Amino acid sequence: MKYSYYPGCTLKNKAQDLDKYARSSAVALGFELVEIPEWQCCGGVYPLGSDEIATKLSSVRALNYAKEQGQDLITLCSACHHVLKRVNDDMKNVEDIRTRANNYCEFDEPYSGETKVLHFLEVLRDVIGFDELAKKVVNPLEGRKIGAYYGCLTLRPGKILDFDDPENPKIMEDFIRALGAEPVIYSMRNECCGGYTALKDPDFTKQRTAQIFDDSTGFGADCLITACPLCMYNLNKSDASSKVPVYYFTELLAEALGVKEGA
Amino acid sequence: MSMTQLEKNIEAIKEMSGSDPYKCMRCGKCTASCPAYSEMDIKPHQFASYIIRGDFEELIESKAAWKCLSCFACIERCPRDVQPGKLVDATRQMVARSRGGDYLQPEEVPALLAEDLPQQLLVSAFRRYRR
Amino acid sequence: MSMNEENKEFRPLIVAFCCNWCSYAGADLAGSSRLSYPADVKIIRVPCSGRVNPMFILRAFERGADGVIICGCHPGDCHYSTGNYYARRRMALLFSMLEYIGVENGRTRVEWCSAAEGAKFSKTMNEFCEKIQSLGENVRLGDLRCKN
Amino acid sequence: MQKIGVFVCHCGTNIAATVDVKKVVELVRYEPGVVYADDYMYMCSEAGQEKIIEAIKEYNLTGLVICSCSPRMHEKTFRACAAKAGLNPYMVEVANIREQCSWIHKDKEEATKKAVILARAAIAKVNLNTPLQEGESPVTKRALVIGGGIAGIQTALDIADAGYEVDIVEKEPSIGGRMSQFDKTFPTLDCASCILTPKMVEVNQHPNITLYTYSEVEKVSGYVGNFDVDIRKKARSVIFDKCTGCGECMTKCPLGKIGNIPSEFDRGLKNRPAIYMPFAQAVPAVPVIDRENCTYFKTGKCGVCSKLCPSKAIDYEQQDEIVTVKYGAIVVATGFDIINLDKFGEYAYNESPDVITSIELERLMNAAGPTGGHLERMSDHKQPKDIVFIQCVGSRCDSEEKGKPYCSKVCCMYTAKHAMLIKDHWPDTNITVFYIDVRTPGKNFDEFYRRAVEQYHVNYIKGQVGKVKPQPDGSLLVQAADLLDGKQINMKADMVVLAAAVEPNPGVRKIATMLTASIDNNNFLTEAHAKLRPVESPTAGIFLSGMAQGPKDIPETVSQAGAAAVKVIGLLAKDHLKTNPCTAQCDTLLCNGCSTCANVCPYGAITYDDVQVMDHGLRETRRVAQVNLALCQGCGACTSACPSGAMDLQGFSNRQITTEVDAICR
Repeated sequence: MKYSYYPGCTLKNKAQDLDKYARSSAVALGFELVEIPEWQCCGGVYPLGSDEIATKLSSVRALNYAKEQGQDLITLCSACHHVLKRVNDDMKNVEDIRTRANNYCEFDEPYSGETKVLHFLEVLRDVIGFDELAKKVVNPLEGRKIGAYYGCLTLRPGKILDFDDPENPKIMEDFIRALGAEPVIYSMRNECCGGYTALKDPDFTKQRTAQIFDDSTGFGADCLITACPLCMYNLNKSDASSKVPVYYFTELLAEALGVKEGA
Repeated sequence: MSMTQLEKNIEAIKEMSGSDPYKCMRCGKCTASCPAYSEMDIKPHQFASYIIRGDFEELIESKAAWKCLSCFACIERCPRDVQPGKLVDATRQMVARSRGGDYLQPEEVPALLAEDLPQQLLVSAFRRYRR
Repeated sequence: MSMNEENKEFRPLIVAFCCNWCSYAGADLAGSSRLSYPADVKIIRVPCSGRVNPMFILRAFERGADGVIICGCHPGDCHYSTGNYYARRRMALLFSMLEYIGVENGRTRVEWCSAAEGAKFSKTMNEFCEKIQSLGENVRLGDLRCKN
Repeated sequence: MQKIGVFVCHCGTNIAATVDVKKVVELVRYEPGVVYADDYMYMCSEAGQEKIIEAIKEYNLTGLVICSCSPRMHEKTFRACAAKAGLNPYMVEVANIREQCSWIHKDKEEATKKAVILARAAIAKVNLNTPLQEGESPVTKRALVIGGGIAGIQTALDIADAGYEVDIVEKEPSIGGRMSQFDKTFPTLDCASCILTPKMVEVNQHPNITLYTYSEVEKVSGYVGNFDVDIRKKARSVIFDKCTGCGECMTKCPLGKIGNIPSEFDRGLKNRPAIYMPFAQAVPAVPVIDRENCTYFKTGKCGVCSKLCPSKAIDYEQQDEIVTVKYGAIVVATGFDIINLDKFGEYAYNESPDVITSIELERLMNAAGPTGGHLERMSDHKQPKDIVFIQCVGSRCDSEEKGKPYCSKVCCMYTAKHAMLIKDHWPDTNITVFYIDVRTPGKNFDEFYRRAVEQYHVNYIKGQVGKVKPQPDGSLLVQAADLLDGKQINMKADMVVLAAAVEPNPGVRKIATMLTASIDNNNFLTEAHAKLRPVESPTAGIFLSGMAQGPKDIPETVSQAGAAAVKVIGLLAKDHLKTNPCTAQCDTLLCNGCSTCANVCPYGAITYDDVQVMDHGLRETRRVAQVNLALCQGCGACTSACPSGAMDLQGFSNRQITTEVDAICR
């Protein structure tokens, strides 16, 4: 199985771990991530004004490329996942945006949201299946109590992203179970870490992440996993991270599949 | 139906934000959900009433728009489909479009940079804080 | 159809067939809720959308109507159980035939509207009027019945 | 040629404000057939009708056009008025210049123009009207009530007390409905079972009432006065006449202890055996076997209940039975349930056993409930000290799939009731209610709510809760905001109670379809007129009672139940009903006997006869359609299906509708 792969700028730089472990795990699980050539940054943020178009074009190009390859489009970064899915929804359902974007891009054939955008976790859940994944695990993470930290961008708005129940998700918990570990469910797992305000208000993000650590460790988590480079950054800025490490979910996946070393 | 000037202005905000402030019933679920509550001088549920009253200047002057985390919790939970987060985004746009008043200047950036700062953060901050 | 002397802009002539049980009551509700739609729409009350004979629609186009809309109860809610299903199938055929002879598909429409959907009725009529307005004046069908 | 009188109503300023009534009169005066035209302030008033009667007599009018409100409003009035003056009532047409003209248009010139056109269409139609005679059909003097909650019980009792026979069909094993689950009722804090149980017993013993419990309506045909209804009596697996209700089977059913079958009546807070009565005071006091869970039905082994039953009442072989009964009137009293809360994950209802709905709280406080009336947390069975109530969960929502757009109406009051009852029993409990608005219209209602605040010191905070967060220590952290004080609140609670929105019983859509009764977007049954005919469906012979029509509390439900009963009695008191004369007619000269019309007729009203006809001087025998006027309901499906134009509908004939089209397109 081949997928078009949109890594995004952060995965090429500060979040290389998220990327490389995903690639090695994909090989172990028998599917291929084909990085799309000349991808451009998604912008990190879905455009603020519903009448904006220029800021959506980079996503549209990536989506259209995948369509031309006849492949689903995979992302790992929560921000890219968020932006690509929302832009794709616009292209599918908002006539005005679709027309203007197509007029600008002049593809051979107009793009109207045909590509299916999948988060890497969705591939594990919906294509491979967590039961199958569990069978491929060679180093089960037994005895570990792992808290999934979802953050905001993967889940909301739930109707458009259609990733999981935005208030009580379970995809990462099922993932943790498949790796042989015990998921820790805590209510801060879908609350914001403070996001991009870390740039100007780092103290505020520290308050937020402290609450996340308090809640998750209160329920017994010994480490956290995330799919978002920004959450990772903010969580790691917290003092608590020295005792409760934070991993990209792909790192634990690679570890369980026994492909971490070679990655 | 003919409209007052205020209604026309609000109509423009509706277009830009994709959110209808008149639908708000002041239940405050957005404000209850808001993780940045303590930082915001105008609370999420007040955005609709400020717009309906036409107090655009006060919105533009406020720091609330820059404190919103864009976490979409209010958008997800709003029972009236007002989705206050969209009105916050519209306010940011009003600032940028009406007066070019960006909240983040490029000159500030080097001082704010940390070694391990992910690109995603910089890109998002620029998008959120500037035109 | 000309309005007063100064104002010669195109105003469409629209005939709406509404069933007595759902959509006519929906139109009444739109009225008592003061949900406006253009005066170009004139409603004819029929017992059921299944009563609307294709001849009525042809007649309307023959006499200069620019659009015809048939409103009935929602599928499954017909007061007479099945009338709206027959109407739907009959109209699908008629409309494709009408398009063939030059009456665009946008000029004909079937819509379901319950007695509780005053807002939907008004919205539908506004949309339909806008559509007809954008299509402009209709071709006029000739009376092809045998003439003695 | 007709002699038509046109009467244009001002309706105060309702019409006259946007339609130039005088101008309409002037413009229609010279329409073909019109011999008289006039206007009046209120045409439907005594004086207005007098005016019409005088004009009929003075000008020998043969047809009337009334330009006024919707014919759905006053067509009957004006027809009766015509009849008084000796004119056939079906010579009256109404041009709807209020609901469909003056009320929706602002421009006076435009509205006037449209009113004239609508009047012309009506005049053109009346020119082709013919006098019609109403037929008669007999009335079956028996009523059916669907639903055995307080609404159905009260309706049935009122009808039965008036001397008519009533059947109640209830899908659960017992009557009693939602009210039987409640602990106390507002605003007087009567014990719900104390006031309901006697009524349930009365229903059971009433000579005029027949109960079909554990039964469902399967099929409905016929029309007002003459409905045929198939009722499916689901197999109870217990022989009704032999069972003494001793309860031995229920206490000994092995699944009672180990079965994990959640009790529907106790909202899953307790388990029940496979052979069960929903609650101790059930009526009838005859258990049923839940065949899906019963070990005997699943594996063929067990049979404990059968062996132990002292009266040999268990019958595993029992089959569903279908009975067909004739009724003159049907009352829908199918009640409500609360919405599914899966879409409100932020309140952790599915995550924490200590987040409960109000109905669950009713069970927890009920002496006959799963905890014997002791309020406790389901997680650790400790008595909660801090309780938070969240109002409007799923009510007043605008988002498409999450909740309901309406106010559920009962939550503000029952929450005040819950708060006071809890404080009465356990005064050291802290109670906080998060509300959006407190809505207490009703006699002694606001006083009741104020008592909760002033005497019981219940803490009311304006602001919807954002999230309920289960904490590591087992408590719940309620994240909210006090909008009036401008504070975000993080409050610890031991228990959270959600006032979930009410919705019509999910089965009502199927029933409404069978009855061809209209239903709104929220699955509430529509009334014939929101103000003037609130307990009747637009479909003749169908009446509405209780929550099935819209959110309402018990006092209102009981009043509406009585009102529905009066309407039913009024119908059953008649020996005959006038039938709609607007029926189909077949022109035997044009009919070619193709059977197309019979195939589309929903009432089976069309049969075929061989008749002798004279065609161009030739006598021949033809197979032609015949309409049974007693069965025809006047839908006109046959008329549009008829390929030869032989079928026509009286009152809405092809020529009449065509002439209306012509008048509009003139």
